[in-house]
Amino acid sequence: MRYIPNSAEEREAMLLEMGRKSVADLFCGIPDRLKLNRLLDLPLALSETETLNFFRDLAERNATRHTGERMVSFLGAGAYDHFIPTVIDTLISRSEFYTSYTPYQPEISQGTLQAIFEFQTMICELTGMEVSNASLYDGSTATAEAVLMADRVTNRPKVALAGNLHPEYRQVVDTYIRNAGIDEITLPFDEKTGALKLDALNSLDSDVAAVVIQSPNFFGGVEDLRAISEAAHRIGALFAVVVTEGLSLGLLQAPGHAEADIVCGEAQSFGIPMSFGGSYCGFFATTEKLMRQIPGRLVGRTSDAEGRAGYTLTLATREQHIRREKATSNICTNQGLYALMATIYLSIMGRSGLREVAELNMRKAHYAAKRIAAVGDYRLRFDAPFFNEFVVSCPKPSEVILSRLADKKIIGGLPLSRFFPEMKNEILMCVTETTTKAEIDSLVEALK
Amino acid sequence: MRYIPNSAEEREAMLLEMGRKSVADLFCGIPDRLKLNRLLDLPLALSETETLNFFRDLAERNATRHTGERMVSFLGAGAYDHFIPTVIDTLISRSEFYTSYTPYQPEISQGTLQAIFEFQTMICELTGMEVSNASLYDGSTATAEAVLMADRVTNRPKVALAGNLHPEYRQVVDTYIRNAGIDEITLPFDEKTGALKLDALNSLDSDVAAVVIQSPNFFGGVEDLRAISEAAHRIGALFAVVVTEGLSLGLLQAPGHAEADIVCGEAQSFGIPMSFGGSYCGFFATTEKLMRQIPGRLVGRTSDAEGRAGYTLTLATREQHIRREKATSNICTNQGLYALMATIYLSIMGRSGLREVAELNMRKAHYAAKRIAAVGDYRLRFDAPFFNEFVVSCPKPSEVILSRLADKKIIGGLPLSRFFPEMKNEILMCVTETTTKAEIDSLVEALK
Amino acid sequence: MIKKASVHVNQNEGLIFERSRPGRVGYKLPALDVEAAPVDLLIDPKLLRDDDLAGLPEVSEVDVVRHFTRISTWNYAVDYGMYPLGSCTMKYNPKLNERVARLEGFASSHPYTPDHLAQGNLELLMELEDALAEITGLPAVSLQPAAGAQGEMTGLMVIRKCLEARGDARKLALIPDSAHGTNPASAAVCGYKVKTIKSSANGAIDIENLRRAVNGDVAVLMLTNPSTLGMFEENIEEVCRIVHDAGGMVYMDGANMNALVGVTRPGDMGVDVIHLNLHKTFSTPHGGGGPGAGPIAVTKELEPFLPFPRVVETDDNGRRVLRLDYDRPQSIGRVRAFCGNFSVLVRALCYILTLGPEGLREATETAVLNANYIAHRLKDTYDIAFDGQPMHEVILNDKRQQKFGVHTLDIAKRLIDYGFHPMTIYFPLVAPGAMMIEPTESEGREELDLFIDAMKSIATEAEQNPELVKSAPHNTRIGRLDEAAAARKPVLRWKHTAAASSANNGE
Amino acid sequence: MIKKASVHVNQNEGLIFERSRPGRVGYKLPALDVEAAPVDLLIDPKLLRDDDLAGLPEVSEVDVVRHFTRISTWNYAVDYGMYPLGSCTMKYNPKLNERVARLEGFASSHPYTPDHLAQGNLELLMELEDALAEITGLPAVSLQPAAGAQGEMTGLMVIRKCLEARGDARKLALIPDSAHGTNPASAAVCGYKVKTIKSSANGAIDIENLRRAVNGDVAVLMLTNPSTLGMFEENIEEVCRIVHDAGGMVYMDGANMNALVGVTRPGDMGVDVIHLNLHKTFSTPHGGGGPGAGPIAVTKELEPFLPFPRVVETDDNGRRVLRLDYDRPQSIGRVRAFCGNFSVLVRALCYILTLGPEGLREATETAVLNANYIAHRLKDTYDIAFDGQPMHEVILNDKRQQKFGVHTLDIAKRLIDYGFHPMTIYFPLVAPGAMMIEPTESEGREELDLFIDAMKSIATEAEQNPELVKSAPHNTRIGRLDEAAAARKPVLRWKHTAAASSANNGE
Ligand SMILES: Cc1ncc(COP(=O)(O)O)c(C=O)c1O
Ligand SMILES: Cc1ncc(COP(=O)(O)O)c(C=O)c1O
Repeated sequence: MRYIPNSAEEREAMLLEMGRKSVADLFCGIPDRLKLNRLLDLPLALSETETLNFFRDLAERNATRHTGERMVSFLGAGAYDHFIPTVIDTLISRSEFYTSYTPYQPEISQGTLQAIFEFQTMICELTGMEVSNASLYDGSTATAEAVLMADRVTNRPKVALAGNLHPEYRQVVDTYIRNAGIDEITLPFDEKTGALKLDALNSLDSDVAAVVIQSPNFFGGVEDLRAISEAAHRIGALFAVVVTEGLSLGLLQAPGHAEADIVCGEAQSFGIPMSFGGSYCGFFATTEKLMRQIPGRLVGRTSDAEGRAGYTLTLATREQHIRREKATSNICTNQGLYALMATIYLSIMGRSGLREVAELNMRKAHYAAKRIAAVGDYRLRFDAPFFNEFVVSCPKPSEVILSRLADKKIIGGLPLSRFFPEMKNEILMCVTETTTKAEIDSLVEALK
Repeated sequence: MRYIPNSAEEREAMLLEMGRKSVADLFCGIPDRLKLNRLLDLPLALSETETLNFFRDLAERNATRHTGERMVSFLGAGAYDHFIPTVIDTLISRSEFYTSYTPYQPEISQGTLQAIFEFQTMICELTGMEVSNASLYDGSTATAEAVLMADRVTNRPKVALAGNLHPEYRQVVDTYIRNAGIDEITLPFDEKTGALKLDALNSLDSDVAAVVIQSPNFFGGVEDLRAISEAAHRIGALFAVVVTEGLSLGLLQAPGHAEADIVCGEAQSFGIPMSFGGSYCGFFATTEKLMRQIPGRLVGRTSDAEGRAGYTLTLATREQHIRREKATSNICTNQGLYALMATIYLSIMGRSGLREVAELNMRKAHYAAKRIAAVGDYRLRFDAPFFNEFVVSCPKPSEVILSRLADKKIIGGLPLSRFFPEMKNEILMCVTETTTKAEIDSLVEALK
Repeated sequence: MIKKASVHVNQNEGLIFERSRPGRVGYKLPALDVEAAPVDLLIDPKLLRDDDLAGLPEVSEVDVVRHFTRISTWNYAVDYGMYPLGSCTMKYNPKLNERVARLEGFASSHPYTPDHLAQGNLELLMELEDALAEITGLPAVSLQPAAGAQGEMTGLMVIRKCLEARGDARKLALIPDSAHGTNPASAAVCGYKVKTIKSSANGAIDIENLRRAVNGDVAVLMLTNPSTLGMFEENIEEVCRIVHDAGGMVYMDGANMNALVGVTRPGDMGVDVIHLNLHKTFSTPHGGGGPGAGPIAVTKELEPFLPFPRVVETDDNGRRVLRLDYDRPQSIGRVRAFCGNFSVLVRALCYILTLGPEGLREATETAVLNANYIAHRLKDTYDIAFDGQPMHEVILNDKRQQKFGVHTLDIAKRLIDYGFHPMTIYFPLVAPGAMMIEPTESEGREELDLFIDAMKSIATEAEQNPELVKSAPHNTRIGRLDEAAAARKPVLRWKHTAAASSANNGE
Repeated sequence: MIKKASVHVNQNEGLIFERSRPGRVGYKLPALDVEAAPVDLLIDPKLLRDDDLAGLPEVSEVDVVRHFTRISTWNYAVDYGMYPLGSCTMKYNPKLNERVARLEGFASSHPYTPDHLAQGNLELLMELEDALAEITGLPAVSLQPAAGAQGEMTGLMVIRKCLEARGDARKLALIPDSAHGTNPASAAVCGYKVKTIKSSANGAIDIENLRRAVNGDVAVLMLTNPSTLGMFEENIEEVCRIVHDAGGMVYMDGANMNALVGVTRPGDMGVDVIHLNLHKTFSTPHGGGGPGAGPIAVTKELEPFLPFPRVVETDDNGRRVLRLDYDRPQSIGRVRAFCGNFSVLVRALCYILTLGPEGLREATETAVLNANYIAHRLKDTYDIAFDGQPMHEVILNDKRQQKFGVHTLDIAKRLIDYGFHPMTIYFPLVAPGAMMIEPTESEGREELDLFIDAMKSIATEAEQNPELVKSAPHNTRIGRLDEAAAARKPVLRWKHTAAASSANNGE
């Protein structure tokens, strides 16, 4: 087996030196009746070429721009098709990054540590917050962690969740808090704008630990963070903002500048491939005041005896390996390498690139929305300001429309009936900088 | 421009510090009338995505197994479709290897130097020779260098070249020696075997500097090295063996063991992609006696003042940067990174793998030859023993057959009429370990 | 005598922010091909950023490549050498896995691609589920959990939901004192009260203790097998019986499955749920902290409670078509968005298909052999923490070295000078001064010998020159860091100050 | 004060052969799917190997990955930092080029693919030829030559063939004493006798010398522009005129084109042939010694003599189809098999399309600016070898440092401790103790400043502590090597001996 250096011959020699007769000896701790005594019923080892071909064939059975049916897609809804600079893959492919462990030994892990410190800084900059952790699994679990943290911080029994929060994020929150004794309140959204109803917020009680909202919301609409923030703070609740489309932060107000207490979400838009939904990279930022309640790892700056600066994991007393059941989270392995991807992306794009790409998204999405709304019986379902996603109401059930588009090699978007049964004619569409005008125009043609 | 760190602003500041008004100042050495004074007439800069798509489109217009018409190919003739272990690309993609220069400063180039030393060793092992250089451009130029070296060593006016040497190699030799005052003799091959006629060798005079032959020869046939060697040495000529299919050395006699004086050729089969003919990697090996006449770079082992072993470029007095017009060759930049690829390949395959893959080639090729020869009016043109290539005589002109095969998504091989006008019905076919039985069988079907 | 390493010149590098210069750019985007509507006409300016992103760097592509290449060289890596972190299974990460995971058809595939246009992905998920079911001997697998800890949480929730369905959710999770910290932490997320049970002298589950602890309140026993001490729970069947008899369930932390794959199966032992760390046992890279994947395998009884969606086979006019099934009324719900850490799952399946049943067994056997070889060769130099037959890892301690004032931490740091990454230290907590060494099957004998030599040499140094060891490492670009200061006055992000910009440039 | 670098632990590693152990394997091939005919029935055993390949290693994939990863860390690289080798143009190698060159449709394409099935490749070649023609101002381009030296040889052969066609091949190649060694060596391959012409005091071509040297025997003048001293040949037009008037031709070594692209064109100067080093000016990687590519661009008159095949456009019923044309009766012939270093050509075109005309000019300007900045900042510390306006590189010498016994070689070696690769030294030969510094456009000001600081600091050290400089480098895994011993008793390959197997393990 090519991944195992020691040959059968060498293994024999080692056993001999150890005074053991056979390798079976070493498994003497396992009762015989538990031994499998047969080979696993799995396919026999493939050659390298066969393995590669096996996966090539599978990959070719997926429709993307360049594989399978070769389709143009207008899907978004928490996973976005953005330009990914080539250098990201080049750099994360350095084995110093991807074949190393969590940086528990700082003297030979400064590469990873410094990169995380940079990630934390960038997340703070983007969100307008003071403290960021080193990543969480994804945007949905980051949201669940936000709720759990709010509960710890405030000790209040309820949490108010936006009705236009990504439905899968909501499902994850449901799962995570089910056994935590927290009650959920769903904040309704306005039928016309798709944005949260501010008056519903004003009727919340002071037993609410947090008001958790998403902006741009699941329908693509930009929420009025400042107004919601005030409403939340008025009742002493934490204000938590979820961001599923990180690129929107290239243009939209930093939630921290609207006094958010927690800003969390998904960093996939920052150079991470869509990969059928994972691996992605959850981020989580908060205030200095709440720093010690943050879930997950933190990297801090310090120095050695000679005064040379260095980075190290810190405030570990929040974590499970020290605090066990009292930890701020059970997370251990996080999404380190993908936080690095986001860090590289944000370095490459930087101050001007992030704005430029955000503008491309917004302008192209608005062009598309305008053109679609001008077609026959199609219209935009909501009229809130939006970034790169919008909901189209179709003259027929969305499945009918989508399958018609599919015939023209277009994946038209997400049928909202999947999550909102009443929206049976509605499609959530996303347009990014990777969508060309020609593609938008052909979508418009196909809709006609 | 993203590859240029200094921004316009910084450039201004630097000019200021230098007391220069503008960058144009620095070009004052160029007479104004020679200045272009317009932009080059080239396409405006593309974005990263556009560039990638441009090349993707081009690449998709080439027929390979996975692109374009998606064709199975039986082409060989100096470029071979072999299995390439994934780790090769992983390792040569380390920027320490590919973004470094020729290792003139050994203290910070030991990685490159040690790898070349390993390459030299492996080439010696494979060829059965004592000294190998660090690579030449490709097999054809290595062959030309062999002729030039033989001329230097023997001071004789003629060189005898096998008539079944790769025709493009022969063309390159023609070009290289055209101005060197060397006369060429073509050694005829046997009409029946395709191998060299030994009696023709026996009639050579002692004004011949070298007998240069290829094995397996261009028709795939294995030559009787020992017999040719004796004939060459009898007249005091050097015996030079060219190898275009390196994998054959996994099974076939090492030319050095048949007293070859020079063994050179192409290392493409050792893990180097076909890439439309380049970059490849020429190799060149000889005896210790002739060491100081070898063209190209050599790496040797030595040590530092504290006795630590290290590697360095050596015997540089043969080379152009020292000896100028008296150098053993004009080569400077060689194929370093591709020599590294070959070194990694030979490490991965190693002793047993090289033999195993060679056997796969030979057995599959023989299976294919047997099956094809059993079809109607097809037959094997030559009856010499062969490795993985053979010549098929078709019942019709090769273009007719090949275009029929092309309709079935098969590139059937090389029409020999291209180089040997008399062989108008002949196709040179190659079968490697990457060709499956099913593919061979479908070729056989398609020939019917 | 340090054989494995030397010192060599190494680039300094500040933070990426310190490379920032106004006007530098690292990207080139396509030109806008639709109308250039002014942004503030598209959206109310009060919803826009007010800070112009001034905190993000302005750097060229060259800056970025140099920056990350340089800092990468400060890391140790599996591709450099042995990385003997116990419990972490730092095995070789095959390059073929990396290539396969990057295939366009996977990497560019949107998670909401309609099922019939994503059959390749679904097929892959199903193949991997089947393989893991066979390996664990437990019939139903969920690939959703993003890492081991999430696997634990998910598995416990599945148990809890099942117990609720039986009519009694119960309150307690029993967890041995030797368990990994994620075990109690995950139990807590699940709403269980944690009750710690003391291990026996050799680190195994103490059957008598267990009997006393088990009662009608106990929902689950979480155990690790081999235990975190690296030894097989000989009484595993009885342990399961005791818990089951009392109406509870057994959760197995599968972090140590590298000792068992192909040799014995948790399902056959009586375990109800196990999580696997694909980033340990199944060779997917640790990535400097993730991502991993922590699939769980469960009994038939527990299957209905697994998170949704599940991949299911359907028949479309005789053609097998896979789809994602969201309609799972008994499910615990969703534990993350979309379908798990798909890119990790691709790699794990690639590993399994590459090794095949024989290779998987060979890996297990070699991993156990390598650990035992180290134990054998070091037992005269260091104390072995627990009696018994080690499996894939062995725990030494610093008892003999303490008398020279040298502790586990010092030995670990000194290993760095010898060219090794240290072993896991001070875990498990039940083994004072633990040095937990897991070589995995990826080490050849010569690397093991170098490690053994290094450990022996350090033991000698501890005796003859303890200061050398206590002040290690000496050959790294920075020495031991003041971690207390880091926690006391946390600096968790960069801010532009004069001080910051000159730091870490080696000045 | 060394700011740019520190020392850090670094892995030792022997030769791959020393890792070899019987029975280790690093590959897995598909099973034989045809009959397993015994090899010695397929072929006469006397034609088979008799040594069982015993000299090749037996190693696992892990061994191979560790081995090459470790030794890679002993190299300096452009991705680490400034690599100021004069004449080598060590610019940044864009990662996009690397990706594009690996696209399956290029990488897996056989050179004998019928033209109509390889239109993508042919299109690419034609686009690149067109771009290089525009850049050089010379209408016809051959992409065949594998590197600069082969470009020289090819270009000279083209000239010779043309002169022969004119009826007079002539005998002499005039080459300035400042020329790169490949120039005379290539002329020699071409059958020309080399006549060296002495440069003027500032390193330019001495017009009077030239006039005297030029006569009816002179086939070609080979010059480099900017000269190897980094300065533009101000009299280039006159030089060309003198040579042309005498019936000769002018060959320009284009190694220094990074100073000119987009600013001035050799074709406009009167040059007949130029080669370009794509691995210099056009950003393709040097690869630790190659591969490169050395296309030549020539005048209309010379076009018929270019090597075959040539890419030509044909019309297939109104559809543009490209094909390779082998029927070139006046051609010098073939200079290598197949179509050039195609994978390098892909990268070069990618670079040109990425930069566009403005980017190319910006690169040139910045390269020249950076070199001048260095010259300006170091001129008070080191002697500048020649008067005049430097372009993309500047040559210093060790005149001032010699009085402390410190020489160019010492300064170069000491730069290594400062975290830099040395500059080119002792070239060109006309500049005694030359230190030739070419920063390229890829360096930002802060890296230039670090370099300048390092050079100044070394100058101070040379004065105050010359021994430190003369014994440098101190921070590398090995010190200066005994190169004389290497040449005296050459060891050019590994042989299995007891001595060999323990060496280079740091012992
Ligand atoms: C025994 C044990 N259990 C659980 C875990 C947690 O797994 P993960 O880090 O994947 O969440 C670990 C990993 O560190 C472990 O070693
Ligand atoms: C001035 C000059 N001419 C010619 C060459 C030779 O080019 P190559 O190494 O590509 O053969 C070089 C490169 O070293 C050079 O610097």
